[in-house]
Amino acid sequence: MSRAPGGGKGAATASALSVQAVQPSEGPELVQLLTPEGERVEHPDYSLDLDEEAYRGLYRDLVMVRRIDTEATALQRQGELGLWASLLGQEAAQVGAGRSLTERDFAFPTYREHGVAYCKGVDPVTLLGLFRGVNQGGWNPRDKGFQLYTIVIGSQTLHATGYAMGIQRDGADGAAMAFFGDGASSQGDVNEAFVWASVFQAPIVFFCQNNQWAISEPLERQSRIPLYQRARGFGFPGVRVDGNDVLAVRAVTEAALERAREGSGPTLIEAFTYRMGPHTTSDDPTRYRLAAELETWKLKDPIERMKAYLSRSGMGNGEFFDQVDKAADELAAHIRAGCLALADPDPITLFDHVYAGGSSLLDEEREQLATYLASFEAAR
Amino acid sequence: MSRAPGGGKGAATASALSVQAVQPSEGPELVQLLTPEGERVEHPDYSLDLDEEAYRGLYRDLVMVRRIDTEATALQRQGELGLWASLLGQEAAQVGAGRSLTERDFAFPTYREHGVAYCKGVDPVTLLGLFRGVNQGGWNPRDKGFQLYTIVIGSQTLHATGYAMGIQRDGADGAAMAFFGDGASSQGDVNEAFVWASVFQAPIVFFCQNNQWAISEPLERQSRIPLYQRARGFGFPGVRVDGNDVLAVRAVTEAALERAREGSGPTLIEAFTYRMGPHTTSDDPTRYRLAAELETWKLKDPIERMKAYLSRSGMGNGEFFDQVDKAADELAAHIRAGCLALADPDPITLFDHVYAGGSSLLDEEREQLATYLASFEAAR
Amino acid sequence: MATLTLGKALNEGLRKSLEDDSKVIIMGEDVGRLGGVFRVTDGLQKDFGEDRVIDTPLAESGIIGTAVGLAIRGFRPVCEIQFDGFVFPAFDQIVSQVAKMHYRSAGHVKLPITIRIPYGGGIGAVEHHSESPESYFCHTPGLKVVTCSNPVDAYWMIQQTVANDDPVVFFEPKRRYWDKADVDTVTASRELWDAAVVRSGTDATVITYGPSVKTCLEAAAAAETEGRSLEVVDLRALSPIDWPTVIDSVTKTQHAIVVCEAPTYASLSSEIAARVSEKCFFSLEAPVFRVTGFSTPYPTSRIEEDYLPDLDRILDAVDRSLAY
Amino acid sequence: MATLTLGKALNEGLRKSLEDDSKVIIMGEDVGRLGGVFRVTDGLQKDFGEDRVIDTPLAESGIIGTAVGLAIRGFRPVCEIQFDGFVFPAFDQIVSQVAKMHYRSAGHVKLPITIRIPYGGGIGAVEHHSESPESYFCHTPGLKVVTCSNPVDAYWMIQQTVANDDPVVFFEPKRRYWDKADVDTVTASRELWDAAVVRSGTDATVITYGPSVKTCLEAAAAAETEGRSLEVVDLRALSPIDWPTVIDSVTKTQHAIVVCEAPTYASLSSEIAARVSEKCFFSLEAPVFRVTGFSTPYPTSRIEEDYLPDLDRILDAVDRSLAY
Ligand SMILES: Cc1ncc(C[n+]2csc(CCOP(=O)(O)OP(=O)(O)O)c2C)c(N)n1
Ligand SMILES: Cc1ncc(C[n+]2csc(CCOP(=O)(O)OP(=O)(O)O)c2C)c(N)n1
Ligand SMILES: [Mg+2]
Ligand SMILES: [Mg+2]
Repeated sequence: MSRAPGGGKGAATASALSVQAVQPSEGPELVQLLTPEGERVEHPDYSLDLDEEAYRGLYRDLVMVRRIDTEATALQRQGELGLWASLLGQEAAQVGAGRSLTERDFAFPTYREHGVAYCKGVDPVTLLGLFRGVNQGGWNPRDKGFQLYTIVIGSQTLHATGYAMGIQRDGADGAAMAFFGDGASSQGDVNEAFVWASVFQAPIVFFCQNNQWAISEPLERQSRIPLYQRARGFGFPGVRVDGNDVLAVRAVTEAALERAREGSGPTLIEAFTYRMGPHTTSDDPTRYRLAAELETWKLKDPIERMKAYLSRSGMGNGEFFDQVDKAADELAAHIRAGCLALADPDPITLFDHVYAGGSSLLDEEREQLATYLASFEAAR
Repeated sequence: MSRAPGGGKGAATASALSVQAVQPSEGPELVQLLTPEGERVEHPDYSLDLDEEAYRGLYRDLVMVRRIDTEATALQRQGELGLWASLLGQEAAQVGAGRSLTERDFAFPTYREHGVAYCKGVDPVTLLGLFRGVNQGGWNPRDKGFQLYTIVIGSQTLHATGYAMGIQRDGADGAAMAFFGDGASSQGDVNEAFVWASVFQAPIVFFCQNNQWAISEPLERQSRIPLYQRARGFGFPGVRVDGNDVLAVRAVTEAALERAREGSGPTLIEAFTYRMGPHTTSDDPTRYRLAAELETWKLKDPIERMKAYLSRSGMGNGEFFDQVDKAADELAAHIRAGCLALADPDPITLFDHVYAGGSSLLDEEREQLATYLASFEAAR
Repeated sequence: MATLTLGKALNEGLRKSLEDDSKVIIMGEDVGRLGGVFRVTDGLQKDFGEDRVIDTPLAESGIIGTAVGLAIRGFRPVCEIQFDGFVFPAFDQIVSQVAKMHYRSAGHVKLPITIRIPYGGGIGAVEHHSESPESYFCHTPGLKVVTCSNPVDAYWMIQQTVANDDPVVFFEPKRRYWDKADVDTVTASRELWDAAVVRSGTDATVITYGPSVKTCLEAAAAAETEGRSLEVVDLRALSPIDWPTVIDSVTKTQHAIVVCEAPTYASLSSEIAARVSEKCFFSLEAPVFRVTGFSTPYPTSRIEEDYLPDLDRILDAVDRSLAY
Repeated sequence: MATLTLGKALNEGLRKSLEDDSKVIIMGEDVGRLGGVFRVTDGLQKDFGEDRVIDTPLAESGIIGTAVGLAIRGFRPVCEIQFDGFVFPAFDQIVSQVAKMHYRSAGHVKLPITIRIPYGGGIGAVEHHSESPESYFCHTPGLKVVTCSNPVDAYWMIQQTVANDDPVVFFEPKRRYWDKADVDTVTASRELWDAAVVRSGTDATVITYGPSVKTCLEAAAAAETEGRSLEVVDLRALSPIDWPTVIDSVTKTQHAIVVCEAPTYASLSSEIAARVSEKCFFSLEAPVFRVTGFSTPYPTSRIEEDYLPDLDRILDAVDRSLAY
């Protein structure tokens, strides 16, 4: 019942247990179709062939999405929003993914997917309700194929997986897409979603925007190896794409969605990008990261490279760019006006929609609050 | 704000997103040092060189551990235990792992690690307390370097990881070892433990006994690929060892422990084995698996192959085997007598040890129950 | 009319739900081939296929989280949590997602999810297999919580729950799975949200639910031999509670005893005591007494009978109440 | 004596704990470099190093689960949960492991773990950032639960908690982080488990804790101008509660109102109402009234003021109690 007597020692050759210690933020495996300088390049595995209008459309999307973000940030500073989670720098990742989704597909966002929301047809004004504090997200997810923002890190990846299992059971054509961040990759739920998706070969694409930071924590606090490699531990492919290259993101995401719809199961896409702004308007990134890092990433700006590409290739000229800017100005005006018009809800509505079928307990409390509020009215 | 107009399609070459669809229960990657026929074989990466006494010791351990199991099963059938979770078939995995652990190391078991408990010096009688229902595991984990049985699937893997982080912080030499099953690999906690262990390079060995079943669910419900491969998604090595080969298990586990103690981080070991019995004495495996499967695995019995090895190599003879059987008989008698002597606790002790520092609430309730119980005494 | 055990009544009820609505699916650990560790889903995978009766990977958060997605897609998932003590890995999904989705979405997203949980002690089990976690769910706005105490309710309540558009946690009194009764499978006896006066009486009201109902009925029978007339209310719905039935009874008897297995502190039994104390302030002749599990983790099985409310402890509380 | 905000008092208290005992470690999301989203751990990593103030991966179950292991190894982990609504992924580890380990091990394994949770509303935040989940933990045997309401208590209670050998959930009233007071850093004012009568009065007792204490004190001041004398009890310890202090007060005033932000149903406020109703059965002139959050998920920030107990709702309850 105690330790075995004598005995030698087990031994392994050095190689058997060694793992390549890869820096999680580097590696040549990055899929790119457009260099930071706006030069179109080929990739052995992925290609994208769009018509001119579509390329221009992507540029337009990027600009519009950034404008939504800028305007919302301004509105927050002016006290019109309680909070804003900026997507600055992640426009290409979101537009590339968002434009890959079709009406058959259903996206499950975090709190930062304003660009995907835009692509899915959610009016940015509706989006602001949550950040202004007048609702928790005012759109109908089923109408838009776009679930409400999920704030609890990682939860939505399981919802997306379940939805994908539903598509399978309906014998339908389509796929689910789960958005999440680098930080989220550590959550149990995300890994359970990987297990489920793999076991059921569910039609789902896991789209991880690795923006290098989870609030103040760098990627090294979540993983020692590139995140896309997580997938291979669960038996499905992972791919890392340049998240600031809208063309590459679109090519990779469309391929993964197609694969999912065909019944070949999940894919993990790691869109390698950078959170240019603070985590949210409440955050102060100067406490934890160097300005130099930001400068490096400015050189990889997703909009600039697309603009350079359009200019070089002759698909876009000054007039076009001006048109887009003008459209963005109009969108900004729309957002501002719409935001200011978002009225505070009537207090008594706080009881609405707790249950689909109502509840005697709530009826009683609603009654109490109504009487109480009325007593003030009466006192006036 | 709606779908981009026109546009072509992203495409990936077939190879880019394909993953080798490996049957989770097969593969040539199995580390083996002893064939089912008891023939000693070489492995390029792992070797084991013990003295004769140690080989005999391992055989003895296997026999003793099986006898613990047989006796406990019998005691359960006779109503002396409420439940028993049999390890039948998993003796080599547990003895191989258990004998690799030194006093510096700390093991975190599930409810089935009776063999590891034995190696760690826990009296089997103490072990029975939980299954008899007189306590929840009567030993002192710190004395034994062996944590109490953990029933909630997967939880202990995080405890082990935290313990390993503690070893690091103490600057001590030693490692933690987390035991878990194939089913447990799906739990969020287990995957979070992988994240933590990898990020902190904690000195831990994850020892997964893949016994092919999680109650009635075959491995295919948990994974599409061999479980040891899960590790590579988290950036540390995984290895699959023949779990019915005590020598291979010991070699692999010692190597992994050594690696951990040296500061090279975690290893996942998948001990490929088979649960020969029911999940627990409450289970009826005939409802979900074929008898033929069991027959196949009987041919790989961990004790028989070790016996054959000792016989062939001349390290063991009839006399030795008889001695071992006699020792096992003695152990069985000890267990039986000890079990029957395990008295029911005094009801009032149900309030003991809820808190280290006591609680006014409990004092009140204890008082109430004492008075109440005394009223029956008085009434007699 | 059929004679069924409580477990079999659940099984038949689930079968009916699967037949009635093709969107109903069952998911959980070992619910398929094995038919569940308590056989509540026995035979259902065989008859409705692997797509509708799904053996899931071993992770409770995954079970509930994917059920949310399936519900968004239009399914009505019935999730089994194998034992009470294993619901906690799913707690986040239940509390922050299942309970809040309808509210968050201003009614756009309904989650008609049933979460079945065998609960309570008395079966001689090891740790985590005998708990009564209902209060956690009752305290969570957005959830509804029900429990059955007999085969008739089991048969009907499970169907009513599955057909309900809100997420409902359905607690099954595991030590009563083997209790038998005649079940009218044609007409439901009452609405899901109604409490039942399962025994009429005049001296005191015993308010209880789930596995304790039987114990309370036995206590009432014993009390009768001592000339005491106890009224027993089986709550059935734990959130929301059918207060009128409870309050009417206590107003009549002027004495109330709450009986359940869960620890007292900050629990559903606290709520019942608080509410009855408030609503029956002028009629109560004695404080509301609670006979519950103690404020300890569920103890080892060899002393669980001392932990669980039993006949004697209930009668003792009745005595104290009437003597107050 | 130093003038400190509540947040800074916690920070200083934690610093003291780290200094006093080398086994104390702090762990959580963003607690290191950033110093926590509320800066409660500001500067601690800089001074005590990355091994003692640990930025963890983003997973709450992992934080608590590894803390259990560290505690088994002899450490005293202080875990931060970033916001109330994010404690649920760790619920299983807390309820089934942290709370039960000492019991399971018959006292062999102590887990001196502190779980810090900023809680409550009123800061205009988005979903999951304003909840009051204390009842879940109070209902869990094996845990102790405390909360501070002012800088003095913050400074002392956090140190007493960290030094305590049992696992304690320490709730921090986040909207009071910026409240200031003079803190005597030499002598602790009272024991961790004692309630405090923070205002003496004769007409009714207001029982409250955490963020609501300030509101209740304001209500008491307002009541005074109307000639009503309210006694305010700050519970501080939520599990177990210092009942003698509560009951003495109610016995004296004969009226009790419980105030907190959490929903009423099956909660700590239910327990207080139930217990006070029982123990003060003959002295109470009116039922115990509860002024709490409603039975809905925490609403959007633009109407949170209508959800939270405020001065008027408290005074209204006092009126109803006195008029009963
Ligand atoms: C379960 C949970 N824990 C903590 C938080 C607080 N929190 C909000 S965002 C965030 C970091 C998320 O990082 P990442 O996943 O990389 O996404 P990103 O914000 O970078 O888009 C944290 C810790 C949360 N929302 N949910
Ligand atoms: C969280 C949790 N869920 C469910 C269970 C019930 N349960 C006990 S053992 C078991 C199967 C475990 O399978 P595996 O991990 O392969 O270990 P094995 O029993 O085969 O040793 C299940 C589902 C549990 N103990 N804990
Ligand atoms: Mg990030
Ligand atoms: Mg197994």
